[in-house]
Amino acid sequence: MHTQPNVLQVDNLNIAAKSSRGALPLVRNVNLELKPGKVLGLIGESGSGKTVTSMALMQLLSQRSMHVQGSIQLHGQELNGLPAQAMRNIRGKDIGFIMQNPMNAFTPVYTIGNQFVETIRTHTGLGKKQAVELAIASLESMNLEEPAKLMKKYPFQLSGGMLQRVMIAISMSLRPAVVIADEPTTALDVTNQLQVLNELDRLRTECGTAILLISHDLGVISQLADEVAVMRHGEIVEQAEVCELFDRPQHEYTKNLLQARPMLSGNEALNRLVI
Amino acid sequence: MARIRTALKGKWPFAICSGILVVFFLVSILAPWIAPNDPIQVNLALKLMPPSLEYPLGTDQLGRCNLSRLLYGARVSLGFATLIFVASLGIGLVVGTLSGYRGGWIDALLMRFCDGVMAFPNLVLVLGIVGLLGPGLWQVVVALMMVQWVYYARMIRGMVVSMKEQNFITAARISGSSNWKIIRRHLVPNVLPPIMVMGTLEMGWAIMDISALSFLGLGIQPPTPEWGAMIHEGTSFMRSNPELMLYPGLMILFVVISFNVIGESLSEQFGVKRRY
Amino acid sequence: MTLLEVKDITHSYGASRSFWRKQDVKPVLSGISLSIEEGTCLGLLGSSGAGKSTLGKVILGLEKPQKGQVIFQGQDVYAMDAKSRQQMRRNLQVVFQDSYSSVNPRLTAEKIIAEPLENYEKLSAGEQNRAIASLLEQVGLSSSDMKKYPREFSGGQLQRINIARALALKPKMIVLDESVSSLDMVTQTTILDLLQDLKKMHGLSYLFITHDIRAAYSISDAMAIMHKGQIAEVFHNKDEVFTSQQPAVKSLVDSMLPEHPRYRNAAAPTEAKKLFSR
Amino acid sequence: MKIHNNKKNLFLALAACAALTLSACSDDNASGSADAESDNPNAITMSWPRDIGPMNPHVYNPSQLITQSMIYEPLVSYEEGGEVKPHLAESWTVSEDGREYTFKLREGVQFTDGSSLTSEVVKKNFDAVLANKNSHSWLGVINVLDKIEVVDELTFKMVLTQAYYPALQDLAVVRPVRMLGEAGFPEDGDTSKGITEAVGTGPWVLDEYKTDEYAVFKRNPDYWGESPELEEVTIKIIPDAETRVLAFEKGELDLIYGEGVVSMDSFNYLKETGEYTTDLSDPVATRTMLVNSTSEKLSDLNVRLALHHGFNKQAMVEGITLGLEEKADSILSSNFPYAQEDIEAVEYDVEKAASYLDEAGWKLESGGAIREKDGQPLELELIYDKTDPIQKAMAETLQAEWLAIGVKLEIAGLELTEQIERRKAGNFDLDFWYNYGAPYDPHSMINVVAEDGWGVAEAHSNLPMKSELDEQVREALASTDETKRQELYGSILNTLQEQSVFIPISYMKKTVAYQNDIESFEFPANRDEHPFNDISVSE
Amino acid sequence: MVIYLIKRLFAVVPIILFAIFLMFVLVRLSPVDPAQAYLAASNIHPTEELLAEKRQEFGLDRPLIVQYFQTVADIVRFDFGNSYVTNTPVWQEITTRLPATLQLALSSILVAIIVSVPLGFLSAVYKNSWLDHFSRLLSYLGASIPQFWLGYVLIFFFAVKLDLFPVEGRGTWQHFVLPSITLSLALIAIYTRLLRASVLEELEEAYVLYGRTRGLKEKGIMVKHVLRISISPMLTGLGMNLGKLLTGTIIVEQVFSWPGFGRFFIEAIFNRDIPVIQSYVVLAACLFIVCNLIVDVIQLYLDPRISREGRAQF
Repeated sequence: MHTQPNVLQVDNLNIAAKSSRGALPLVRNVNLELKPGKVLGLIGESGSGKTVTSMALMQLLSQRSMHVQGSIQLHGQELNGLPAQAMRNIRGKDIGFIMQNPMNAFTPVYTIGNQFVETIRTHTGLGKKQAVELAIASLESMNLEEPAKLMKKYPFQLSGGMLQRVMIAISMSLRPAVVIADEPTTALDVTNQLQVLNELDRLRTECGTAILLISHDLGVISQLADEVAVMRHGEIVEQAEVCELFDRPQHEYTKNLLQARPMLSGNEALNRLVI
Repeated sequence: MARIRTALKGKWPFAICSGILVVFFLVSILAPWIAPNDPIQVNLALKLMPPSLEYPLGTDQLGRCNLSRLLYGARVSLGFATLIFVASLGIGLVVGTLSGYRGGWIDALLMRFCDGVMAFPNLVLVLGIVGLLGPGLWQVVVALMMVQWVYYARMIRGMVVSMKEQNFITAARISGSSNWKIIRRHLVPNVLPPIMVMGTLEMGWAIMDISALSFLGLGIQPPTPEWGAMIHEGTSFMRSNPELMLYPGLMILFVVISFNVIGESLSEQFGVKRRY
Repeated sequence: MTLLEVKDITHSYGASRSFWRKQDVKPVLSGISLSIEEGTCLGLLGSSGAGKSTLGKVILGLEKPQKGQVIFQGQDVYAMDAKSRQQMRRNLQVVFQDSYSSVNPRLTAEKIIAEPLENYEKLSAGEQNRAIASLLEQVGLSSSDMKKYPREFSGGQLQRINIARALALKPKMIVLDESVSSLDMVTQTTILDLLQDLKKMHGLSYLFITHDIRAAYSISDAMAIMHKGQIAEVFHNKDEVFTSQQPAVKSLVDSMLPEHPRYRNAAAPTEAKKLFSR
Repeated sequence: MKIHNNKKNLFLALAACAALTLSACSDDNASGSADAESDNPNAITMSWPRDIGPMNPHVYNPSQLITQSMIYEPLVSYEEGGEVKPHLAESWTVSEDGREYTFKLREGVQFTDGSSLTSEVVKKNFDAVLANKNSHSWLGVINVLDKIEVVDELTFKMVLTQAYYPALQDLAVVRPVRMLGEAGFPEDGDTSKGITEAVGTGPWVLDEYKTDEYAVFKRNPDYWGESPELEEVTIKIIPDAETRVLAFEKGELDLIYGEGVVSMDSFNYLKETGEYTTDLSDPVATRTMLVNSTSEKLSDLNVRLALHHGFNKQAMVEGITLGLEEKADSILSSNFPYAQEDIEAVEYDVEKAASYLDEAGWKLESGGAIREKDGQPLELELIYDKTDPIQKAMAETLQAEWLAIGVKLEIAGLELTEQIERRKAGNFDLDFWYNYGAPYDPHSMINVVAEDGWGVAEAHSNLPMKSELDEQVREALASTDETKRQELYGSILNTLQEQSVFIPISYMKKTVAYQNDIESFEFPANRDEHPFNDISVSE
Repeated sequence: MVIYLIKRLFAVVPIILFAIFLMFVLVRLSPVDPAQAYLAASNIHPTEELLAEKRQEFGLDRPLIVQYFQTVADIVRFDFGNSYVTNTPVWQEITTRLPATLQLALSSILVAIIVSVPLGFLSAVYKNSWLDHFSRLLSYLGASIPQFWLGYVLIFFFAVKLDLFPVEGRGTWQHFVLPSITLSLALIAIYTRLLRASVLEELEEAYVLYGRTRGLKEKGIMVKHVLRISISPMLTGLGMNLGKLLTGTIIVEQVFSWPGFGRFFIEAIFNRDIPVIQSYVVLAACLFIVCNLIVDVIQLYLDPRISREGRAQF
């Protein structure tokens, strides 16, 4: 169907904040490629420009305060500078987004079902009933129990892990080509993290969705990413296949990062034992 | 101070309004020295004179110097608003801190009392108090104070309770600090700035309230010049000498706007949410 | 020698006196017993809501448990008079998770560290100054940082100041309540290293409260796993954590993220799902 | 969680509530407004500061004199110059000892419900008043009234306990001795708790009334006397003086009438525009300063005289009242009976004032502004009604004027009730005081000079000739001899003037302003009567 | 939700009891002797016997605690005593005058809401636009212009000079215009500012961003999501500002000759008409509580979180 193997291609992305003292560069010369069904991990410490990049991909940076230059192509369609209306149709439908803090991401005064259906009906011509059915099916596929009941709940009645899976279900329901997951596990309890990552994994295997996984946690990256880009001070300092990167880091910063992770004393046997 | 300086950056309304307020405060302190005439000196021969060198803003219906009355009026308005603010903040601080820090039955008792007072729309209670104690400026001041402190106490208590849960208070306890030291060193300095910001906004209202009560004849006693009372007296001259109504009106407008603008910018700066 | 002993602690919140509904009294801690030897670190692990932090508070003498005893240096923390408790505080300090909320934003680093010194050691201005400078150096900051305010420090630096404050009175034990959890990886590691060094240098004991098995593993001598207000299992040999069949421990271990893509965790542990689903 | 099901209903319910409240409002509004632009060309609209009250002829607040006088009529009426003329009573005779008055009622007088005025009804009215004697003790005739005897259907006898010459004048007042019809009395005949119906014999009938908004009066078609030209009078309740003027300017009002109903400045403004007619009445009463002779500093006649001489009355009255009041030299203006021509005015003379004070021992230290005696400063307190702008302005002026002669005046604005309380308790140095005006004066004024309980006699009690004065007053009130009375009044008024225990300030006048289509406006002789009977409107 | 409401309703009882208690204490603290005040207000010359008689009639000779319970019992039966001035039951005076006051208050609130909701909302959404500057200017002015001043100026220009509206009184809808404007300007200032602030705050919330990433229409996000949540603090303000509104009505009633209860109240203050003062304040407290209860109910509808967390502290 697609002649181009890359679902999302980012070339030479430059982002600068407008300020009274001129443009303040936040992100410089970023190139990224997302292939169908693959996960690209974007790692870096806070403030390195990961989130700004993701916002630029969604075209959600305010033009009044930000300069975005470069090319962002989805299936060959240029997104940068696309009219607001057209971009809105792409958001949610072709590019899904999973936010960092599920507890705040939902509008607190509407039920899950309301927000789910609202999203579906914005992008499809489905009637209310069909939309509800689709939403329930979607929740079910996320291994969420009693989806019909869940639909009637308010966000504050659910745990972070549940909400995060609801969010994945919403993204998944419209079968997007790309999902951007911005620190999807950071706000979650340890015991929920793996589960959420596994749901994301299913999303890409079952729907062939390409995932941009943004995280500062090497554990998350090593669990899910196929390829990793390391970001620092707004630049990508290194990009490689995941095992390659972990085994043979090239950049000094990557090496530091890898050394810093708490290891089970480098105990190979223990590591194997764990899994 | 540093914060105030950064707050000032690029905010000319804030700067102008602070300037206005500084001028008004100076005027109210220096009124006896800078006022050209005695504000209560009646001279019927000179009634309703146009501006002249001796009377820069002319004279009122009793031949008193308008400018001098306006300057002294600043004294009353700002002075009493400040007094109300300081006194009610003081009471509120003691009660709020005690209540929030000690908790238990003291807290319950004090807060139920506050709830009770807050069950009245505050200005109505002021009117009730004035009505029963008898009209008069001091009654108004006492009534406004009695009603205001409750809000400060309530707010301070809320802040103390939430701050008490913060780690730095726990850390101070673990560091062996006494309760008194914790209150003095950690709680009060952190509680006060946002409350002061609220206070700036309240000052504006207090000035409006005092003048409204004076208009209703419940506040100031003549011949003390007060802006609200001056407006009231000036209404009879609406057509022939509109300035008698205009000048004090503008004074109130300037001062209250200044308080509001400053309060607003400061509360943005400090992230203080307005009560209402 | 046993420095701290916790005996059969039971505690609950929400003993609501509400007139309208009798709230279920939810036990936060039930029947907890633990002990920490002098000069060792006990890692206290558990998922959120397991009751770790409450236990920390109970141990610190901040929250009187409804049942049980906390015995520190042979004395019952909740049975001593105000004076002895004041003395006990010298030897039992704390470092919290959020470094920013742990310091008064209106005080300089110097004043923050000086607080315990003022309360216990009547030092001259010069001596106090020197003591603070040396503490700052011990935690890897310089004495030029004394006059700075909290907002001028990064989270990691501020956590060092918190550690310096905890160290100021040369305590026997420090409770580290998720002290490194909110820091980024690189900083986390350096702080953990610093804590290891200090422990050796001063013969300190730690109660290291965390949800991160790796971090606990790297610093602890022994580990205890908490689950729903109870101690699931205590490991004196920390390697045994990974082979334990205790369901709560197992689920915690099973949900670990790999440290290298080679060790990818294949499936969500069903045990964990059962245990933690609400 | 039933939020989902209930919330729509809840919102609907709230909306319904709001709608109901609003529609209730608009229903209310539909029922007509009273505007000056009434369809009836022979109607006028006037304003009054307060609600007209329950229209009970026998009680005071909150009933308003002006509207009580429209509905209820007296036995005798008070006319220009103090003359008492027949009204409901056609004629009367007084017994030799002055204790029995026999009245003959006018024939054919009907109440608005069709019943006739008879001696029985008159007696019923008097009995109702006497049942609450306490409330009416201020009125001299009530204190001496023994009983009413019905002689025949139209003749009755009023018996007094002692001779009291102003009895007829007192019967002319608006309340409480005006006649309510039989139908208005409650079952027990005691009207103090309210009447059942406002039935009078007057030229006006209350047609429509809305508390605090307006009252519409229609001409009484069956009036026994000369019918008014006007067909309808609307009285709008407007408490604020400035709003009143604005409404008049706009044409919503045809007439502003009364005492102190507009500020002096606004009155002058209206006068100067030339678009309206304005007028002033003869003096209705005297604005006076009551000097408390029992106060230590004021017990000295020299100090009182110094104060009297020490301010420019003319300038003050003209300045503050803009000439709407007239400088007063005597406590009784010349349009009242027994007013004396030969009262000597106390002129403005600062030097004289200073020398009086020196004589009294109040000396000015060099460099000081306030006189002192035995180390005590000459400080006095003037109390005034804080709601009265004229009292306030005068107080402020006096403060400045007397400072020039070395007297420090503290002024204290009080509520009226507090002012009266302090006056009665003698707890003041100086106080504003007014006499009562027609038809109460001059007898009411001299009565309070002698009679305790009003604060005036008490304030005068330190006068050396106080007992003599009291005796003269008693004699004057009981005297049936006209020339004797004239003499006594002269002596009393002269003593008061010489002793300066009253400092007359100004003669107060009623003001009126009306649109130019109103013709033939005349001030009523009785201070409290309404002016509507004579008004006519040009086409 | 029903439980929450019942709970709130019951919580009102002790507050009202306390309110009555407070007024009771104030009356006893007042330097004025009610008997004296009564006679003065009725124009009756006070003698010692009369005073004693009145004191007995008012029950002032009984023990304080008995007097208090008597007061509570009376008020519960809507018996507020008789006005000293008019000698009619205060309750009757209230029922004849309060509707006018409530109409005025209600119409002002309506005007305020109709103006301030769009104004506050749009000025937050288009922050720093000319509309925003205008609304901020308006809110500063509105909060700083004395109502009595504004009232006269409006009458002078719009009623007398331009002849657009009547000067005073009540009757037609035109009568509502000037008083409502006078009264609502301050409210508009407060609400516009409150709404603007809370909308700005909400715009920073993650759910706005999440809505956008889902491709929802901007208008939908703003109105359906942001406005609904932001309106809640404004409603709190609405409840809290009832006091300002009531004092405002007193002034406006005075200036525009509006036949309401506030005017009567001010007269009562000057006449020391204690039963009227007392009942006005207690009644205002009840009104205030009821309004806040209504606000709570609306908020409960707007924000289901509240029934769980209890009422948010202001």
